[in-house]
Amino acid sequence: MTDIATMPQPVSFGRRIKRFMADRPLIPLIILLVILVVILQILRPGIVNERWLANTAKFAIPLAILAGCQTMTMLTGGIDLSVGTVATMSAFIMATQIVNQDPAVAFLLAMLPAVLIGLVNGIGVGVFRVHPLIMTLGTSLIGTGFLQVYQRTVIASGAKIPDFLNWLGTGVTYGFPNALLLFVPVAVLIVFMLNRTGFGRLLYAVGDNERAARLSGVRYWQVIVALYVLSSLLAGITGLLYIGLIKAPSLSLAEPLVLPSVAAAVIGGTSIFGGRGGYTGTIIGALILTVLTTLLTILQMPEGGRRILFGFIVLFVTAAYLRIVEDR
Amino acid sequence: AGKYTIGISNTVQGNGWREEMICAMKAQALASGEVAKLNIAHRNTDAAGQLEDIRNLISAKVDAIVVNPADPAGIKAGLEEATKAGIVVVAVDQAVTEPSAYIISNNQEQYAYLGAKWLFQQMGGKGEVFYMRGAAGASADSDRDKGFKKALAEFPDVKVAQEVFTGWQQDQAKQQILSFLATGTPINGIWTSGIDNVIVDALVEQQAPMVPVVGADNAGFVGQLNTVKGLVGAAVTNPGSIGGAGVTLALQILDGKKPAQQTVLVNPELWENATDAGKAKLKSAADPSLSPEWPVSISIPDWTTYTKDQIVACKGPGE
Amino acid sequence: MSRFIRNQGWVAGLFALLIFLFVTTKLIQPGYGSGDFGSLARAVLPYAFAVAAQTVVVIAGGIDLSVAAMMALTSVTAASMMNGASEEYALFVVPFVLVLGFVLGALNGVLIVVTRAPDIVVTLATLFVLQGAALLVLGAPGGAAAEWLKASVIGTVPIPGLPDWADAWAPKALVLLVVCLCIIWIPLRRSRLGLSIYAIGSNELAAFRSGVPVARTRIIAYALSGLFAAMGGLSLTISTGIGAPIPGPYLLASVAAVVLGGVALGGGKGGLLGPIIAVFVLRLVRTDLTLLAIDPNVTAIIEGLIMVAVVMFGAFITIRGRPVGATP
Amino acid sequence: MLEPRTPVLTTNELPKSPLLDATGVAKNYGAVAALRNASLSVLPGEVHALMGANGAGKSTLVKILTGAINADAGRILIRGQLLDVRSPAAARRAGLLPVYQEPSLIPDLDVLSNLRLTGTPVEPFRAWVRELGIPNLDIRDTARDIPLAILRVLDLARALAVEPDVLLLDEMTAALPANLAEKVLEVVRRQGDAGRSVIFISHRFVEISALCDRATVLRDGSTVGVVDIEPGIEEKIVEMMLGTRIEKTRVAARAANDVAVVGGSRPRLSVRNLQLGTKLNDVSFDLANGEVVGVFALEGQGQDELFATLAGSIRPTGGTIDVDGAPVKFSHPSDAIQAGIAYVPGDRTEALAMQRSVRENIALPFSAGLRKWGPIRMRREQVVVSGAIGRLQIDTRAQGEVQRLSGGNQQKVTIARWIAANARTILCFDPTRGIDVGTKQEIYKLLRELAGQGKSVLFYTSEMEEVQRVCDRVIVIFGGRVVDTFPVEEADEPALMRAAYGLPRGARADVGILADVRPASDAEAAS
Ligand SMILES: Nc1ncnc2c1ncn2[C@@H]1O[C@H](COP(=O)(O)OP(=O)(O)OP(=O)(O)O)[C@@H](O)[C@H]1O
Ligand SMILES: Nc1ncnc2c1ncn2[C@@H]1O[C@H](COP(=O)(O)OP(=O)(O)OP(=O)(O)O)[C@@H](O)[C@H]1O
Ligand SMILES: [Mg+2]
Ligand SMILES: [Mg+2]
Repeated sequence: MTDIATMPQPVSFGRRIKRFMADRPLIPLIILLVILVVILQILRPGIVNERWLANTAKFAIPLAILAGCQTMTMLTGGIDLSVGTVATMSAFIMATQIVNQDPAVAFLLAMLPAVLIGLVNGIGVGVFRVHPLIMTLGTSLIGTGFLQVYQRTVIASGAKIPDFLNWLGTGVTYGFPNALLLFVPVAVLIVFMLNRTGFGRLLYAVGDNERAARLSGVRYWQVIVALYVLSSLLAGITGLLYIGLIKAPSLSLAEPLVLPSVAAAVIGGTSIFGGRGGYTGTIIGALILTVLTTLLTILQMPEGGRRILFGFIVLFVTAAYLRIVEDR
Repeated sequence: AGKYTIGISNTVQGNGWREEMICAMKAQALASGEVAKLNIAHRNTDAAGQLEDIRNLISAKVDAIVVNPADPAGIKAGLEEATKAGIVVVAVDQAVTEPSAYIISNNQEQYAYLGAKWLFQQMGGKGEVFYMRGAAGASADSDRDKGFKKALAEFPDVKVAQEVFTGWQQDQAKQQILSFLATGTPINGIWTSGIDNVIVDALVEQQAPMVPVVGADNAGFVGQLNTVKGLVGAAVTNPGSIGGAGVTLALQILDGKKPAQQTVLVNPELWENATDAGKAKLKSAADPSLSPEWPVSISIPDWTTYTKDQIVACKGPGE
Repeated sequence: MSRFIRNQGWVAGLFALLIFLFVTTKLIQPGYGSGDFGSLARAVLPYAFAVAAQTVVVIAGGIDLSVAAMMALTSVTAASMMNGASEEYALFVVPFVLVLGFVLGALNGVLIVVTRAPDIVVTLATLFVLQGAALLVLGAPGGAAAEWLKASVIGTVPIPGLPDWADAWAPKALVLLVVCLCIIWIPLRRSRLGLSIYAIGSNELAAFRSGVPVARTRIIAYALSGLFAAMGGLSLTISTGIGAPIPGPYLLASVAAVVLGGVALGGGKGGLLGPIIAVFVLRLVRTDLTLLAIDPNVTAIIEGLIMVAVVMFGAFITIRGRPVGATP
Repeated sequence: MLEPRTPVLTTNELPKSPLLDATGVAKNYGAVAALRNASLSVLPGEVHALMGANGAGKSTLVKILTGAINADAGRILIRGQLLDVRSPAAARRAGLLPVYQEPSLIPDLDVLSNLRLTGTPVEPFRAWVRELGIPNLDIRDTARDIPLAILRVLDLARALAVEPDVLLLDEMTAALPANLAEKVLEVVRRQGDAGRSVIFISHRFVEISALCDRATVLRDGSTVGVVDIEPGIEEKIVEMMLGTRIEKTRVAARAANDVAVVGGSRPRLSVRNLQLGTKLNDVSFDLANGEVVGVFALEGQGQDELFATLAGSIRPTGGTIDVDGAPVKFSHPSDAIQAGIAYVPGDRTEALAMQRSVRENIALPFSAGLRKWGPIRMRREQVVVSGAIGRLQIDTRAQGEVQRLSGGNQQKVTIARWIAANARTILCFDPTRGIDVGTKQEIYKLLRELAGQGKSVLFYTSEMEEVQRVCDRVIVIFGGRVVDTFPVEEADEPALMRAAYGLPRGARADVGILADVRPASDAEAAS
């Protein structure tokens, strides 16, 4: 019918670069990250060293995994606000149960609430069609409540951070943080899952057009339940990693990571309306946020000024990225 | 067994210090034998939310309200209404501007002054200090800032190398200290607003040179002061058990034993590990069985009567 | 009739729930009277404005993460301007702060339109910017409010022709709330602008093709959100007599009430009445929990459960009551 | 009804200066050139056809003329004045009113609010709606709850109500059943008589011949010619559109005994007394293996519900469905798919994940079941998907996201999915909606081929001649029941129409303008 021909037209160098970047949205994102690192190095010469890189990675990793939960749920048009509570719960339970339980038992006990919350989220969203934001907000309130009740029963027994988690969270081997041992497989798995598995395809399809997916034979609730359980499990594992890093079990341990995890996914190019995005961008997004936090920590200015600057940089990075990637 | 209903209002949830405060209130209410029921409003909110809680407590017709104010001035109206309704009002931890309220408070300004002064003396009166504050915009934080600045003014050769707000969050504090260490800026001391054990952890992990650290009497930090090699530091007491003292004060007033003045200040102590006397004190204070976030000073002499088991059990009357 | 049920059924159901809660309250505490109702109205005030702010943008298909920060900024601005100033000066402060909110809200809209970044990122960025600005205005809680302003929410309004006992149930705070919301909302709802706000939320492309000036409408929606948030900020200053630079728990509460109130996150549907009733429901639940002297840790669980249960129930009846052949 | 129209205007005469004159219009989307060099000149009082294959750029041109998108190049004059349409609002002010290919009412607003939003006067709108054959519209109904066909008509009425100088209709009739399409044509034609101009896009030659004065033909984004509509011009237009002559394919229905041979004696699908609330009453019919059964009905007679029920989308309230002789109960479309029954909905936005690629859309059913959640065999998928793309000749220049395909190509993707999945039974609901002549032939051929392989097809269409082109049998639905069944030889249009109006055999039905011109210009059949 119509011949399949593209237009052989002279294209300016600038447009070619732009198109190149638009096809590989990761590159502009990495460039933005590098710019931030360069600014940091200019402000504090010598800061960018091996040790700094390792520290940055240590903090970026838990954020990146939680942002992975957001990426996956956002692909389906959802969001998972319970990740902070789930991570905190598994961390707290691990630290308190390890005192007089076998490590394996403690681990299972720590992951139990994660599975339960994930299941409840999945059923609420997938079967009862509750908006994910409300559903996960609700379960995170409930989870926090349970955690506080639980906390009272274990005050007497104290808490301990298992050596393995300590090693995983803070250790560095040949300049590489040990946390990479956990993160690299997780990241590879998520990326592979999103791009090369049926389940990944369904996340995109369901988020883009649920009715179309349904007419193609997809059972929405199955996908959603599996998704939220997976998200919760990842959050639970992140909690264990995080307690190894912070080494202080508190009842609000991972809560401060929730908003940044959403931000990392969005900065990385995932649409909150579903159907569009990926995990590699999210990882860079998490790195950008972590570097930005460092940048602001070392700036000598009033706290108010720091926050204002943080806001503007986040806005600028996202807007610049969109400008580069959009082919309009 | 008791005859009074006591209402409690607190606006920070999930933080070890505040949890201990609530447990102290419950334990004291139980130990006193005078309280029939506690009515606790304990959540994360602001002054307006606390006003709501106080008014709800008034509706619930409690006999006394013990409140840890979100802000000294912001809940004045609510406290006034409570007094008008014949309810005894006691503010703990921080002062309030409502004149009819009784106050039993940790002296936040003195808290910061004491620790900072000791720190600057340890530093030999000169050098750079890393100043890790609490939550920007919180009134307790700004009170402590006054104390810190007062000490700073006494040591003209001490400079603030960097000032950060931890938001009283462990993870933020840790990321901040690591970032700061990575800059390689030399420092001679660290003052923290009670987020302390993660700081020592960071110094140890990074094998950074140990500098004097001042923190609070949290179980974790006290333990570190006793065990971490090369760590010189001091814990300034900031007992969460002040909550129990507040309940005691409220009961005294209900029983008609009014105190001489409206305000009772509990002055902080400083436990350091630079001297042998100090070391002994720290040893006896240490309590590894407590959650690292809990202050070890779980009781206040003359003000609280519960046992350790009671506060750890964290049960109020009727539970 | 069936159309009424379809369009207003949810709001009517919420209202029934509210009445049920009032009855429950009276049963729990037989002494619950007009004074306590006045307390409820005052507690509702800041939440209701926050929710109104959120509702406008959600209907327009966006979300505003900066409402709480906007409230903090406007609150500290008002408090610090009135600090030590004369009573009359407040007459100038109030409109000034309202205009400030309107302008800053419009700025949110402009940034969204210009950067083409998703609403959630832009308002997340402005959340930090406004928070920072609030800290620059007041480093710690402080400031003051004019006495006449404080008096404007205390007590009741004598309504001519009504007996005193009935007047007692018309607390000033409630009247103020109703007047402020109605002055803006009712004319808006009837205007072409109001329709345009619904239109861009419902289907932006179709709205554009129908000749709606999409960018301008979006900016106005955010400006209105800023205006409502400023009212919320003022109400904070008025009720506490100070300004606090740390944002209160109004962001998540506003989103939750919006959803409970039957406004679809995604836009185009719902009204203001539902979310406002939802705020009353949520506040009254808190009152009841306090009156019942429930363990505070359990209250978190109960609040979470109620939130999830109500929305689940709503979703459930919509699934059941869907006409044959309609969209799944 | 109306007399067949004799063209009053021809290119040679040019009695007046053009009302609308666009030249050199170009538009690129990244590497895709949607329009290269389009021109269009419309005289006052003229009904002007805009023709071209799927993806030729018709819709893009309409969008540019009405300010919905900005052109990269080109000049637009209206009444000789240079016009800079930067927004749909500006175009409205200039008297240009479009009805786009996709419905433009705001889904969550009721009809009245939609009118107020666009400043459309209500009374004229109501009058037009009645005129267009919808007597009992409730303007407080929310647009979302209104069926697609009616929405299209409302879109048109809304445009007519403001009395535009130039009305641009982009495939206005594609989604309409015969009775509504009929009314639209009447109204449009009177529009022309009243001195207003209409730009009319359609892939149906019958409509073009019945209605239009002249036609501008687009190919690959460029205008390749302007012709007067006169008897016998269709073949020339087709040649201009496609660049080649298309192969003659009169797809013949096979004899009934053939069907029996391929299909065996047991029907593939057997529906008995199917009941769905008030929408379906007692529907019974069989679909054999290797058979194409047509479904013919006017708007809203229950055909949508019938298809949705067979597809497992809605649960019937009564009756039985047997597949290969065994009773089935579908509670979800996946049950139907499991039984080998695939559904191609009429509304493509219901079938496609618009932001995903053509490939992912086609391969979607492969991942649906729980067992298929694992790794995807990419190479196998590639082969299957490109086979289906080739089979349907999908223009995949903009294959990154389906939403960037032209309407017709999107439609093809919805069918390609089930060709790739090799479904045994396909329920096609108006599959040629918005598809150009050339591709239509391909689809007819495809359906016949499928039947030849022993697959069965249930085929709803709003175009009567398609029935004769592809079906073995036709069932006619009226008021939620099957009122008649015709073997294809007897399914001539008067008979179908009569049955569709619920009239007994032999009575005379109102078949209007199309039936009148039909014998003269059975373009697609002839080409
Ligand atoms: N937003 C877009 N991005 C990329 N390409 C586009 C976009 N919109 C249209 N196109 C491309 O422009 C070309 C022309 O599309 P257009 O919709 O104008 O075709 P059409 O002639 O209306 O076809 P049909 O008859 O199928 O409706 C197609 O190849 C289409 O893929
Ligand atoms: N992942 C895939 N990629 C490409 N094509 C596929 C894929 N999965 C299935 N198909 C195609 O879809 C059609 C049906 O395949 P499918 O494996 O679902 O058949 P099946 O009857 O379920 O077989 P089995 O019982 O062996 O699983 C086949 O034509 C096959 O080529
Ligand atoms: Mg088109
Ligand atoms: Mg199979």
